[in-house]
Amino acid sequence: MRIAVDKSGPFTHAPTSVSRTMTLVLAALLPATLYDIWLFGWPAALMFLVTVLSCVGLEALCLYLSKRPVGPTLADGSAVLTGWLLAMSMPPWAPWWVCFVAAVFAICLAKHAFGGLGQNVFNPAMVGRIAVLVSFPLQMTTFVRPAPLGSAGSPGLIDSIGIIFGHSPMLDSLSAASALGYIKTELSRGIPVSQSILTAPDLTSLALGTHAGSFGETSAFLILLGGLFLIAKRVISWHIPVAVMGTLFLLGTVFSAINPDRFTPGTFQLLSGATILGAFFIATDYVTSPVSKSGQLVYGFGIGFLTWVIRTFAGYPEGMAFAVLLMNALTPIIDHHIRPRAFGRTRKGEPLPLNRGNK
Amino acid sequence: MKLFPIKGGIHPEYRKELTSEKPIVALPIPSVLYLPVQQHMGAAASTVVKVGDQVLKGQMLARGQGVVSAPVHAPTSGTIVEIAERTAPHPSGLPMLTIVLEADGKDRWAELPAPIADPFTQTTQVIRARVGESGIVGLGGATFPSAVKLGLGDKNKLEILLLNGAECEPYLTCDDRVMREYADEVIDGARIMAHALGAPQVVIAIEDNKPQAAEAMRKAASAQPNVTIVGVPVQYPMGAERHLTQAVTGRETPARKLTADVGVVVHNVATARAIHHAVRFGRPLLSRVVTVSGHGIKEPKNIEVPLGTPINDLIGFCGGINGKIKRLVSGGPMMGQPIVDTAVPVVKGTSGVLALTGDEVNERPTQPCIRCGTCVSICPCGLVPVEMAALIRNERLEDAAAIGLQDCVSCGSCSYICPSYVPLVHYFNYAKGRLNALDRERRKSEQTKALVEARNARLERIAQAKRDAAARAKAQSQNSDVNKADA
Amino acid sequence: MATPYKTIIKDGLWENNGVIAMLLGMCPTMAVTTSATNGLGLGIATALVMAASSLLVALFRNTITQEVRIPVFILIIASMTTLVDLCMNAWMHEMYKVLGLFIPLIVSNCLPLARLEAFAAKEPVGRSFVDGLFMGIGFTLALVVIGAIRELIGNGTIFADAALLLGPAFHFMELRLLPADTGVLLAILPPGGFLVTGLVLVAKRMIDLAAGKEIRMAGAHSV
Amino acid sequence: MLIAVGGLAAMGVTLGALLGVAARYLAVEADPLEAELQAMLPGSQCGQCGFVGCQQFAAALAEGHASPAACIPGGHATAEALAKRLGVSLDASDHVETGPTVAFVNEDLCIGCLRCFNECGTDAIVGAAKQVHTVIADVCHACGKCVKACPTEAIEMRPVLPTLATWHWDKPGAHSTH
Amino acid sequence: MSRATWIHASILGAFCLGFGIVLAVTDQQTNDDIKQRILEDKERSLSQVLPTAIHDNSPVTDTIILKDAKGEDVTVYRATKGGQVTGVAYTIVGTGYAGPIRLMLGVDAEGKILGVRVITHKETPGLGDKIQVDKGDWILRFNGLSFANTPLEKWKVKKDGGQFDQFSGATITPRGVVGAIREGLHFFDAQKSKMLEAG
Repeated sequence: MRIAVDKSGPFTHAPTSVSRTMTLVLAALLPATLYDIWLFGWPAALMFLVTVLSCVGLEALCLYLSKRPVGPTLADGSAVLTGWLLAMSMPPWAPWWVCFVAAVFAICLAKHAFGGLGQNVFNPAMVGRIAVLVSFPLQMTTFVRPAPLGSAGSPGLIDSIGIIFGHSPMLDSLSAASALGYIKTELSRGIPVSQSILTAPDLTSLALGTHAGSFGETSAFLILLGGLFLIAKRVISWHIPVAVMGTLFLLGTVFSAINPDRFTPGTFQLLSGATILGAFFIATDYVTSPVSKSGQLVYGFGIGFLTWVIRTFAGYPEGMAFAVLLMNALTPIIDHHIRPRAFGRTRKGEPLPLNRGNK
Repeated sequence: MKLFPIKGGIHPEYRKELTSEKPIVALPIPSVLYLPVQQHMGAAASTVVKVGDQVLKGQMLARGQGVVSAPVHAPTSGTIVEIAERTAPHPSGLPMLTIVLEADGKDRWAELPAPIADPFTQTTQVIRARVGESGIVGLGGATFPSAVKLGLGDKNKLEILLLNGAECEPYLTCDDRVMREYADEVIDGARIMAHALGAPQVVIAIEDNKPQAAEAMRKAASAQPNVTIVGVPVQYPMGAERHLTQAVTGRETPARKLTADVGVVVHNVATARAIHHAVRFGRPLLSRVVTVSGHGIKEPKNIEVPLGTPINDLIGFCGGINGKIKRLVSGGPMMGQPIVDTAVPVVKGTSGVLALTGDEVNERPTQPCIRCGTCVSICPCGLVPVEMAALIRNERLEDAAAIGLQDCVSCGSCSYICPSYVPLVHYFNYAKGRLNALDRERRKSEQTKALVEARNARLERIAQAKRDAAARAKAQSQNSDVNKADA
Repeated sequence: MATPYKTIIKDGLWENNGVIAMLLGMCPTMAVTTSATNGLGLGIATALVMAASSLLVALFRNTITQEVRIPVFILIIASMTTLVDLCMNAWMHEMYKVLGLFIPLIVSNCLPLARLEAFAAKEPVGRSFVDGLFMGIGFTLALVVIGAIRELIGNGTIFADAALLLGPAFHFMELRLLPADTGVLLAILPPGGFLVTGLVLVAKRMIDLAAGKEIRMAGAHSV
Repeated sequence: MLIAVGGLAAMGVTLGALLGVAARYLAVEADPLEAELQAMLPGSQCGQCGFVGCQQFAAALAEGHASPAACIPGGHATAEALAKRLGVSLDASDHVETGPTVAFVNEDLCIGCLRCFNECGTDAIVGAAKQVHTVIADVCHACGKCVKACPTEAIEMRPVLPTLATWHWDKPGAHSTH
Repeated sequence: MSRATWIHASILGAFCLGFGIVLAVTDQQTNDDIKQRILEDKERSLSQVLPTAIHDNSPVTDTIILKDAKGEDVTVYRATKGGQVTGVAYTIVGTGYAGPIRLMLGVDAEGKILGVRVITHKETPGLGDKIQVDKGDWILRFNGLSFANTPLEKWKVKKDGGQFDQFSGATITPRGVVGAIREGLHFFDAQKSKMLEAG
């Protein structure tokens, strides 16, 4: 019997796959998402659907245009995940066209213009978010107070269609600033942080989401659980989340101790502005983060540092998305300069001296 | 004994239960044996018999050539019927000079070298010579001539002979069975080797998933104070020489050095047994234990197989192929090689024959890499497979080499774990081969240049000589003219 | 040696277009293309400078020695730019108010220098003038296209304020195609310049590909 | 105003003079790149690159008029070295991978005329007048000059087949089956 | 120096001289026009906050320099009619979301606002830039207001308890503008006598 040989070993393979990884991430996001939809009612559900479906539809379109197999590639779940994360970063009642434009930037520009899955330099969801944040600052900074499904303030399905698809202006009375936005506004009119933080949502409220904010910001606790689930399932490692949150917490705590009137405390930094979503789900995006563990620590530190700098000193109150994109740009450089130490070699790549660890 | 962690690695599905409880059975001598002249690393052996010769069991058929080589012996008595190029047990399917021996069924022994009565009073040279003439090579799969490796004590001060009983490859149980059933022989062989190497201590490392083997070995070694049995964690590729050394001693072998440079020599347990036979009984290496396994084999077995037995016979002995198989592999599923033709023989390095079904192989089309970095975190050599593969895909082989391609031991962990099913190791194998080819080309180009220069210089010398001769002739004729005029 | 006029014109407008084929002069391209009108204005100014400097260089091409040619070229471009700057300021003040900031940028635009080196220094006066002029017009076209796209996406208008640049007779050019305040602002912010320029490059390649041409990869020199 | 104009003119004169001096003293003699490239070539003057000889090919390379992959006897290794020195990337399509070849003498046709013997730059052909010639495969660098020189078409270039020592895995995806 | 060197020097020198002269001549020719244009520009922008009807002078040239509350120099442009000061205009600076907002404030002799215009700002396009007159009429609502007809405590945005609308999505920009105008009126009150002194 002669057998054709087309492949060298190994001749066994772990039962892993890209779609399995993506499914696990989606599963980790599910509780937080359901909670958020409950919290913000029908409009939020519609916003979520529009965003995810736009991403999937555009992915199919891009695949079709680039003459690649549509079905199998869609099945990897990456478009759903991008759409999902994008929705998590939007205000809960964002109009449909904002969601759609964000999806265009995320899928067509950030992902497919670079060559599709695995080729993109920047995190597609964050590119989408930044593009609409910069383009439609009004819509992207109008947050509503939570009004759980069934409560008095929660609009019905028909009204919700009007809110998301129509031009019904959102009632100003419903809108509120996000916690970080509030602090920043107050600071700009001369009210010190130490004072405004008393009127800002407290930590429990931040953790449970009983305040205005983006989709992924208002379910910090469930997002954290999802993130821990991913670490337990070894889908992500602890390096990036810990580096991001550790840096942010440390900077917040140290500077708040130095000048509590100017800087917000570390705990506040951690729980506000979708820090946890960013640390566990956004910054850990495989494609756009470094591959080595030590590189991931540097990358996470960079995100934490930049987030803090942007939140504290720059024009936008939330800085995570910008920080992620900036560090995405550095990922190839980090990967180039920070490699694991090869067996039998020094960090510089020279063979180890002979008597090291010997005798 | 204190153990040290090794970096990375994977936990594949081992599936050793298929054969781990199957005692070693001897294969009846096949009617025809095919003995390639190169079953080891190094130079091919040169045949010392001719077609038509009657040979006896244990008689040398081909002699080792040079320092790194090994002879080939007749596994049974019979007639040499052919010496020709036949398909080699190699993934290329290219031919190799093969001695074909038709067994006479009598299995008559040749006159063997006298047993070395007390090897511990003999010099290293005596033992090495015996091991060398017995054709013993590393039976773990690397097939490096053992005699050469036993000489490492000459230059290095060795402390430990590390006997590799890790057997970290899935499916394979041949070493496990050898340790369980021939523990005394293994321990004796190990002690002889330690003596030859001048290593005061013998450590036998066995992965924790083989408790019976460890127990058997411990019992056999109980009387030997300098022999220690250690259980090492189940972690592929624990059995890789450098990694096992690090796990047991904490010593990291520098790149481009040998474990001997850190005072450790690693040999396989089956090699130790073969050395025991060679030294104590003068028997050359004629057979080895092979695990025939996989869900594609009807009755998986551990078999003591005469070298040169066609794989067909082996499969037949195990009841044949069961259903549809996806891959036929020689060795383990991680580092083994595909079998191109079932007519190829079992050779010294064949530790297993695996018939794997589609479910076991779990092969899927390659998807785009998502840079998940798993290959980086599991690489036991600390390399960045994802980047090396990307460079190789773009034919940037030198750049891939610059970031450690040659440090890769082809353990297969990265390919195994990749969620996108990128054939990473295949890329590395391609690149290593291609770089070697380029190196040959470069040497040839240099050689060509030297030859061209030499030739030009020679032609120039000839031309110069001609010119000189012509000038001389002219001068002479002028002289003679003058002379004539004078006259 | 003399290149046919037809080739010169085709090169300038499309084949070898300064922006979308040679990727030269990216700095002014990014800076001024927030609207079609701005693109048009700077384009015209650049075309004037290029035509005049090409003419002058071709005129003196046999006088200028190799060693000092670069300083002389730069001197000529700088002088022409200053001339245009002064004249515009004095006599086309409305246009100057829109473009004033960008006109000195023409000096640092590497497209004029590139054409002087590559063309005007070697070819006769007439051809050099046409080359400079059409390279300039090609530059203008590219800027107008990029500007129009950015303006349309970002602001919903095309040629807004064209009358300020060209005179009241050109009010008809000012179109509003989308309702106010619905534009994707990103397009008129700096990143939008890169994105839209990239898309225009893609479009050119796709057109060339569709026409069965071989795609040449331009070395990206940008100033 | 006069001062400005005068200053500009004076600056022009000074800088012009400086450039003139610099042009004299900093002049680069010949192109050192060309010599360096030529040193990398096999030097067998086989002409398969389309140029008269290795020196001309090196000159063309230095000016960017030739592909580094054009040197057939040099093979892929030389092509890569040249490309690296020139700072260009070696496009896979530049190099038509015909695989290595070696000259082979058909002994039935060889008349022992010595013409190929005289052509061979590396002395890879052995033979004497009226004797059948043979090629030492290891030394042959596949320049093909002997094929042209042979009056009886007794020499042909044959592909070098892989052996167990030289075989290696193909690039993944290069062929669907082996 | 060799002959060649002199040739290079003279070529470059000649070009420098030639173009230097050309530029000098052009500069001469355009100088007056340019000055005139710049004057016109300033007049036009001042005319938005000092209507031409209320003056017969050129406010651009009729300036005095006064010190504001922080002790910094402020150039005050004065509109006069028949020798009487009918209005003044000066630059005020407010703190916006993304940096200072510079505005030109025109006030008549009674302290009533004639007009306010933004000169420069860095506010978010599409959000804070509604203070520009070409992006919305928000800035026009200050016309005619003064401390006399609007009590001091009402000079705030609604959110802070005042009477001025913020526009949706932006509070900080209007707050900065309102604050700047309030300070500007204080400045007028403080320096009224000096401003209205007949020139």
